[in-house]
Amino acid sequence: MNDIVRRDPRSEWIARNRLHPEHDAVLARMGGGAPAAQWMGPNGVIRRDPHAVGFIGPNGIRRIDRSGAQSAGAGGAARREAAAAPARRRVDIDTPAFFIAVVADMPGGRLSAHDRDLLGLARQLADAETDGAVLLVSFGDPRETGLGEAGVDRVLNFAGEQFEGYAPELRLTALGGVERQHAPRHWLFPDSPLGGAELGRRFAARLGERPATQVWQIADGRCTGRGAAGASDITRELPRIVLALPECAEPVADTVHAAEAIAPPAALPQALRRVEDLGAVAVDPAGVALAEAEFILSAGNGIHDWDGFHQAARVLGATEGASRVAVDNGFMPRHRQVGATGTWVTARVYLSAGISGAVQHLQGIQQCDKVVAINTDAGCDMVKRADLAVIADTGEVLAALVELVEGGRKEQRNAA
Amino acid sequence: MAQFDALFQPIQIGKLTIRNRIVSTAHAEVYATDGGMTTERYIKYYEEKAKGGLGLAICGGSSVVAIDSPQSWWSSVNLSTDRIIPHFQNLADAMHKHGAKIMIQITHMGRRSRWDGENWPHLVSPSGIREPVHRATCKTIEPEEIERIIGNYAQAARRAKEGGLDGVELSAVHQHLIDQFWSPRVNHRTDEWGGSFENRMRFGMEVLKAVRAEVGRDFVVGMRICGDEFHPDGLTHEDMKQIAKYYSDTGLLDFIGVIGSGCDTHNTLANVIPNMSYPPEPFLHLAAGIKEVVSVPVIHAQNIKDPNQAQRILEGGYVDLVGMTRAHIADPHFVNKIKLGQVDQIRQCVGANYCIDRQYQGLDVLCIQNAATSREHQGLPHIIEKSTGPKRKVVVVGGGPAGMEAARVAAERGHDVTLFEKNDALGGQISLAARAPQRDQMAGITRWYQLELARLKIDLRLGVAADAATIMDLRPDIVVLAVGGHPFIEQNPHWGAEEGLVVSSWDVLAGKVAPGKNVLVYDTICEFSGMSVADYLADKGAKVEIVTDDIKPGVAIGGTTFPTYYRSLYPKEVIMTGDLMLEKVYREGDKLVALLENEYTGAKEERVVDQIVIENGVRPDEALYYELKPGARNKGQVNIEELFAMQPQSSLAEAGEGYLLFRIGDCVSQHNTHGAILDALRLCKDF
Amino acid sequence: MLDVVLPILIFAALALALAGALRRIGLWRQGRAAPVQLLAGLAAMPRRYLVDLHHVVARDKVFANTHVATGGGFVLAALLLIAVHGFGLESRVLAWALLAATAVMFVGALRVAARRKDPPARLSRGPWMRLPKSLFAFSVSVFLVTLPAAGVLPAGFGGWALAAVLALVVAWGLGEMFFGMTWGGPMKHAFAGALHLAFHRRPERFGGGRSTGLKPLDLNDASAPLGVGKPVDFTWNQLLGFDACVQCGRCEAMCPAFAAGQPLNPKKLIQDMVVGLAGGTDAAYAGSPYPGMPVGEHGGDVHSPIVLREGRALVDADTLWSCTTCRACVEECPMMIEHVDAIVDMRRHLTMEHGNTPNKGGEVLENLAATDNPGGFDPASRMNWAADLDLPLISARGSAEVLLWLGDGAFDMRNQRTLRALVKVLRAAKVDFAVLGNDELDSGDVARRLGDEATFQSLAARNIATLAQYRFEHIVTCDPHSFHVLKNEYPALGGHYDVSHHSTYISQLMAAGRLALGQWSGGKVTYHDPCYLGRYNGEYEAPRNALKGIGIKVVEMERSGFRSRCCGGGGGAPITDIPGKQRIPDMRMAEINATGADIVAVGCPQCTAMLEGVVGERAEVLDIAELVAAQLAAAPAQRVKEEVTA
Amino acid sequence: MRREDIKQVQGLKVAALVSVGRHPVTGRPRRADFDARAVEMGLSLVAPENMSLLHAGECSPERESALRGYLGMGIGALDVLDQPPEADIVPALEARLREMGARLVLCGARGEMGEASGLVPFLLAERLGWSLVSGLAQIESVDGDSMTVLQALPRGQRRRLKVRLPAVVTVDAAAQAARQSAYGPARRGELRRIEGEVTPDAAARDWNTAPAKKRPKRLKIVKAASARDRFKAAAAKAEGGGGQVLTGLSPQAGAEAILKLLREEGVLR
Repeated sequence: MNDIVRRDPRSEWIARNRLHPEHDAVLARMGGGAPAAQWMGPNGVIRRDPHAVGFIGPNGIRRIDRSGAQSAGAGGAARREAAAAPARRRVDIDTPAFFIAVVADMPGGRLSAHDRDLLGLARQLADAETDGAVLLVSFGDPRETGLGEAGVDRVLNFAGEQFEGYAPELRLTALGGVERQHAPRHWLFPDSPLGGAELGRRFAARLGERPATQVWQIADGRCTGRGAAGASDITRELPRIVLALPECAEPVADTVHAAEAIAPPAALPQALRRVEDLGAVAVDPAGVALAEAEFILSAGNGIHDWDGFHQAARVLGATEGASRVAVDNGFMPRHRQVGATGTWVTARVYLSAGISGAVQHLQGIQQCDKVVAINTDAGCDMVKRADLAVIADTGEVLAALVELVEGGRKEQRNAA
Repeated sequence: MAQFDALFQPIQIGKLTIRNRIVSTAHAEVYATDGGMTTERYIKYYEEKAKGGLGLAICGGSSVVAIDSPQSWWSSVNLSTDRIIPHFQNLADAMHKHGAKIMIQITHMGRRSRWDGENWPHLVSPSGIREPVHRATCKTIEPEEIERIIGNYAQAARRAKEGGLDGVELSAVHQHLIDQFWSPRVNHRTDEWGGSFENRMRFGMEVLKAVRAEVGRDFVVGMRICGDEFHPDGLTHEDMKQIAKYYSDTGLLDFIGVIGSGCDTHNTLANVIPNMSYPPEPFLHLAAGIKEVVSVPVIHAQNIKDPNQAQRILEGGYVDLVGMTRAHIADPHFVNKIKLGQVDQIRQCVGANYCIDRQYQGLDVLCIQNAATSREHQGLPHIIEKSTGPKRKVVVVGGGPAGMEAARVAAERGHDVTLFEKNDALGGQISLAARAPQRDQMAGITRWYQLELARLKIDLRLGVAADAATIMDLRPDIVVLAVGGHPFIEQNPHWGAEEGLVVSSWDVLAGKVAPGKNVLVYDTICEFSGMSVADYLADKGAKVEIVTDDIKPGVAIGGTTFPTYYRSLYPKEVIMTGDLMLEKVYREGDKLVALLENEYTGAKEERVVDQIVIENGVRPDEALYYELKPGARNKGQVNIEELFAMQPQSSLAEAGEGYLLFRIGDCVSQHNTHGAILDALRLCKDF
Repeated sequence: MLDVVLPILIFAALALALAGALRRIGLWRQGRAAPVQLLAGLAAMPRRYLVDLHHVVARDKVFANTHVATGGGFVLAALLLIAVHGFGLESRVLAWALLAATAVMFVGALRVAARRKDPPARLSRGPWMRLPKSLFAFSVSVFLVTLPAAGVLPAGFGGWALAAVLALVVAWGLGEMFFGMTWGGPMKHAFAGALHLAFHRRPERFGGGRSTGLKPLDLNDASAPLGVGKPVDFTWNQLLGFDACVQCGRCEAMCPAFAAGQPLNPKKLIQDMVVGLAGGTDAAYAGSPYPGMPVGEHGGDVHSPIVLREGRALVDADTLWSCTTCRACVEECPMMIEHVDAIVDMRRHLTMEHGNTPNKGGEVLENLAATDNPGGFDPASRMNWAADLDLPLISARGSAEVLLWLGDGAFDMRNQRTLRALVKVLRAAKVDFAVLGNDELDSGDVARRLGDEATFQSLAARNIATLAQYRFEHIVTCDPHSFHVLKNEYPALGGHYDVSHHSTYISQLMAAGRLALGQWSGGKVTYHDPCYLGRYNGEYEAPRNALKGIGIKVVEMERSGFRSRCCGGGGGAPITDIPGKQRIPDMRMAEINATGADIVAVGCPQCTAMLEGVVGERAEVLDIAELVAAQLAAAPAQRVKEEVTA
Repeated sequence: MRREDIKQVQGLKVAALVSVGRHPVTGRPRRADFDARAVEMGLSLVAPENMSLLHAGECSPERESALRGYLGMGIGALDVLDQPPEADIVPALEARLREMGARLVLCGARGEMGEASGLVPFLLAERLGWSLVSGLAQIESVDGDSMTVLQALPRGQRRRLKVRLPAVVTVDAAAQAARQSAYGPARRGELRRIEGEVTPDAAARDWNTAPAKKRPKRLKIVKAASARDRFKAAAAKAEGGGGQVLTGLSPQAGAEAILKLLREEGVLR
């Protein structure tokens, strides 16, 4: 780079003198500072650039001073801060008086919505007295970055392969260790088929504590849970172990916590392993209900090769979905329609192929964790919504995906 | 379980049983004539919904109880006189005959009106604070007036009851008088009618008590409230929960209707009738929040248009009844079509808000896509009967709204229909409109036609630009031309359309021309297309200024739609400039220069840009018409007396060889979507 | 020589026939006891044969005459033969009469032979193919041996060689006709058939009567079998009835399931029951098989299960579940065999003992037990459809002239249109009617057809108890299934009502001038007879009269009236859903379309559902009530509200 | 899968714990759905003779007909441990199971009446010291001292487990639906009443039980304090914001990026 500064003193002079007839034109030419909003054109007609009116003021807000007394230079250093989210209140608990333990499901290493509700509940219990702390107990490889925002003061993670998959007995032993070391005031488990329901009941049976199950409300030291297969509400004293339903409380929203890691108990007794996990079994994705499918490949107007689409769904093991247009045009059956006017979906990954993203459609995929878009139009709403968007021909990308996956599988087979 | 079982669960409101959960909620129809009476048009409009299976209609949005709340601006119903009673009897009979229930919204609008008409009243409000949307000034109401108006409410309710209606809904929403008292934003009183919660509630409570005392326990009395005013100094959701509970706990109320958002600024008003830019049921959470705290049934409307959506909402237990008001304007047979298993045949509201935007201009409520709505009294049918006359060969040219409707209606009549469209897809200008950001729902109009035309098995020829020979090959009995037109950018030769200096909004929206980086949009029409093309360009990253010679860009767009354009355009820093005429465009290097002249001063100024887009309306394409005209038995003439009277064209009945020729929609002269569809329906319903 | 040989032959044949008869009777008596009036039955038998049976046979005029000639000739010839040649009564008159009888029989045999030359598919072959020859043998040989007795030829004519030949031929004839009658052979039908008529399980059917209600099981008798699991579980007269089958295949020709290619052929089923009663396999069966199932793989005996859970026995469960209980076979059977009773008896065993009702069967039965309707709907929502009609509840009034029985169609959106139309008609005629509302339960029809007698009786008992609380003159319903059950099956459980199908009631209202009706100006209309209205209850005229009343001239289908073809919706068939080559409603719609009708008028929710389920071009399906309601002269707007609060 | 296809396991003694259910629409007593599925799963392993049914609770006539629903599945007898409604049934069940010598106990995941907490199988397994697995879809094979099972995971997924016997397993809606209950066997089957020790359930004495309050699923949580933000949160359409947009890539490169995400999320199997 040439760091010798070139100067044009005349222009600088004109630029300083806003009464000079060429003032704006020079400013426009110079390009530096604020662009000129108006100047005299070559034919003697005023030229205006209305986009150039005003400048960013010291508060990060656009400011117009038609007197010209203030201009961009003054606020040049100002940053746009208005857009920043309101800061959460930081809460640190240095020496916890007691713990409320939450054993989260953490599917894929991240907090589920259910987990967050539970942490919200734990927060209520912990904050009821001074210096109560929320202790998150998790297993396996953690990938969650927002534990502090979710209301966690301390994290106790049992890492290691042995805790992955289905290892209830080992996890139970681990929880026993935590119980001995920290003796939490309450243990909260998500009453969910992802694991909390089973682990919580096992743990309660192990400790000999009568837990409250299917709990959806805790207030004034009492809790209410569903009984009789959802037909009744049972209200009782809050026990030590609680298995709570989704939406038992609102997730933490106003504060941020330390989420400080603490070491797991050093030595755990040997667990008796009577159950062995032999791994996942392939299921037919077409047999999985759209509303509960984990992985959806959804087709829209941008799909022209329907055989290719179906093949991609097959190869990827994804459940098929569709936009309204694809359904109306007769390419997909009505029960495959995703959106507010079709089925609301909750997939962990929603791969939309050639869907521009009508507002109803976007509404219906609100609860999906990761949205991937393949579309030729980078400006469409689906791309704006997506966590990952590939701007390319939908059919070609799907074909390439199929090739990659099948190629990979072949390699695996050859290697085996 | 049946797919839509939640919709068809009857519900008890007070002593009244409603046959299903679908309600047409109160809206201003602008049909009450003869000083606010529910006359023929009004009744037929509602009767069609009852025939169509609707459970409950609450008619008469903002129907007034007193003469100092003007009725004439929106032709709303006037309950301030006993003269209304026999009219109500007619209305009630028409609804009850088909098993539907009918109630009316009654209100005093306080400051939310205009004073410069009718009786030139001095508008009243709790603290005399001006209302922005209607630019209305008002006086501070006196206790004597309060007492008088409470009495007016009670008398109005009595008239509704004597007229055989099933109930009344007190409007405490949209900043009418009751909620003017509620809201600390406009109630600054220090007497017993303001200040504390109880005091602010007092007026509404006294009205409720007086009404209940007048009509007794068996007549339904409900109240419509908002869920959150969305004003910093207004009532919040928590406030509204408290208010709802307060009134519900009296046991005097039979139901509560909840609408999200306040209404006394242009921007909040747009929330009340959310157009196509909003997500489905955007304010359901507010209604559900109210339902949590009250013990009476809760009704909620706002962007609920689809049976699946309605089923999901009701099944989820968020509210007890769903308002599907615009859905019924688009298709009053909505409910029956669900029952008949014809969900795909429902003409679904797309949220264009043509209806409500007309209402805010004091015009009668019409539907952008259903020309029969509110023309029932003139004999325009919602269900097209099969013809008992001869089966004809009908050729329709042009697959825009006029052509699609013509083909649909002719096919429903049982004729043999061929439809030519030169593009590869149906829709015409609707397809262009749907390309703009937030306007994609417009395509729903076309989608319905697509499904209908497929169901009716018409002979659809896409990608075929029909000429006289192709048409004649089919030996048609009737030829309907609906070929539309082209963008009128050649009007001023100095614009340089021929030299390619300017492009049309169609070119841009259709994607024929890539968006420039710095674009000037010149819009003489000031409706959707100009704003849409500006929004489209800005969305693609262009720096855009939209200039008009009219007062301001988008000035002809209605009250619930321009705010959503503004919400989209301002963040993209689109500049809106009024009062400048585009004189001339010329090239300067690789730039284009637009020479603009101020309408009022003649002062000239220029813009240096790299693309100039012109929106100057549509010029009809007439070539094919003039080619076919000489051979036509009727010489292409439409008998406008018959047409306007919704009568059959007498040329249809006249014997003779050869074909009849008609043209409709923009290929005659520029109308809009509704105009095109109306042309087609009124002409073709008698084929 | 013949005078010696003939009596020996005759009496030997008679003796053998008698022995055979005793054996056969023994086989039948393996079945369970049945309340039968033996002597009265025997006394009534000739009339049943000559009148009732002939009435059915006479639907085929040509064959009826053939049968009169052959059968009548034979019976006369046989009696005279015994007299003339057996006892040697020397009477020219008798001999001439015998000659005449054999001649008549010969003429009949010629016709039989002609029919057997290229027999239609429905006729069984095998031994039946030799029957004309046997008839010839008998008639010709007896004719010849009688010539001397008649004095036409001298005695001893032709010498011993001819006599020997004649004797052999006579033996053949006698063997087939006498011996075969009881030991099994085509002529078995004469013997078993005659006794079947005498001891028929539904004697009400004779003399123009009608008996179609299923007979209840006695569930209080813990020792009684629940339906029929083995052939011995049939009553003895049912077993006898199976033996009466002539394998004419008229049932097969009428059976909708057979035509649709489902694995059912009523004729084969009856023959399988015969195999079951006598023991053996079906290898000898020489008629059309169950579609898609080869012959020869099934067999059994009287004490073995008819249907096995695994493997093959006498019949497969699918065969039994293919039946729509449309009674077309029963209606058509010249021997008046009760196929449907047998099928339901066997289904009862499958459902109540095996718990094996196919497809949705289990679910439907469970729903009926838990919610009193087959769809599992909330019983409190039965009246939801009529929320805007303010129907009077009989519980609020105690009595009404007409009790409107809604049926489970009240839960079905399509049928709700029919019900609304019916209500409109009743109101227009100012009929004093009321409904049970949510107190109405499913009639039990489908449970009973699916073999769940326990659920049926539970529903029936509770309905009867409810009905007993109120006073009404008639029950009117638009559901022929409910109609049948209420009218014909509740009496056995103590419920006796005057029940009308709505078409009957509407036609009565029309006749009484209580309806102001416009005249039909729409398209061509045909009418589809519901099985449970037509064949089960003999109501063919009222629906047609109702249509005539609004100016509709019904274009009849080829199969209509008592020969109407089932829509496929009866007997729980849509629930058990046994696959075939095509769907029964599609076949029926093809017949409807063949008339060129724009509209098919129906009178049954099942038929409506089945016919509307046909994909592709089809006539519009409208219930009679809908057609009539549409012609009601516009009534002045009535204020419904007052009626409610009253 | 047809039940005939499964090989019967010789010599295995199976017990199923059954309870009186409640029809979700009418509330009438019935065989409980999950329990009936558990029985069905048992019948896929052993002949009805080797299957024991065990119920702990009251045996009123109404409840009896519901319990007979299990007998209608073709099992000759059902043992009823007579226990009053306020009893803790676990000790009685534990004692009975020890007596019976069953190696596999099948339970519905939870009952349809009372607390229905689904704890009983866990308490039994803990007290007996047996293996426990929940949410079984199918038992694939039993081999000596262990069995291979498919466990149902959310979203229709399945996992294969090897479980040491003796074991207590729970069964829910993922398992094969129960066969039809037939009237004859239900009527003939024997309900054997067994008197046993009664342990009162003291903890449950202070509970309040009420009909379930309807709880609509959460819509959106709009926390924003400012009116403008509440407005925006309601009216704005869903947008993620901050997603990665890949332009100008080859289809292969695009596919690779997608594949990477699919692998990270673990949805590709």
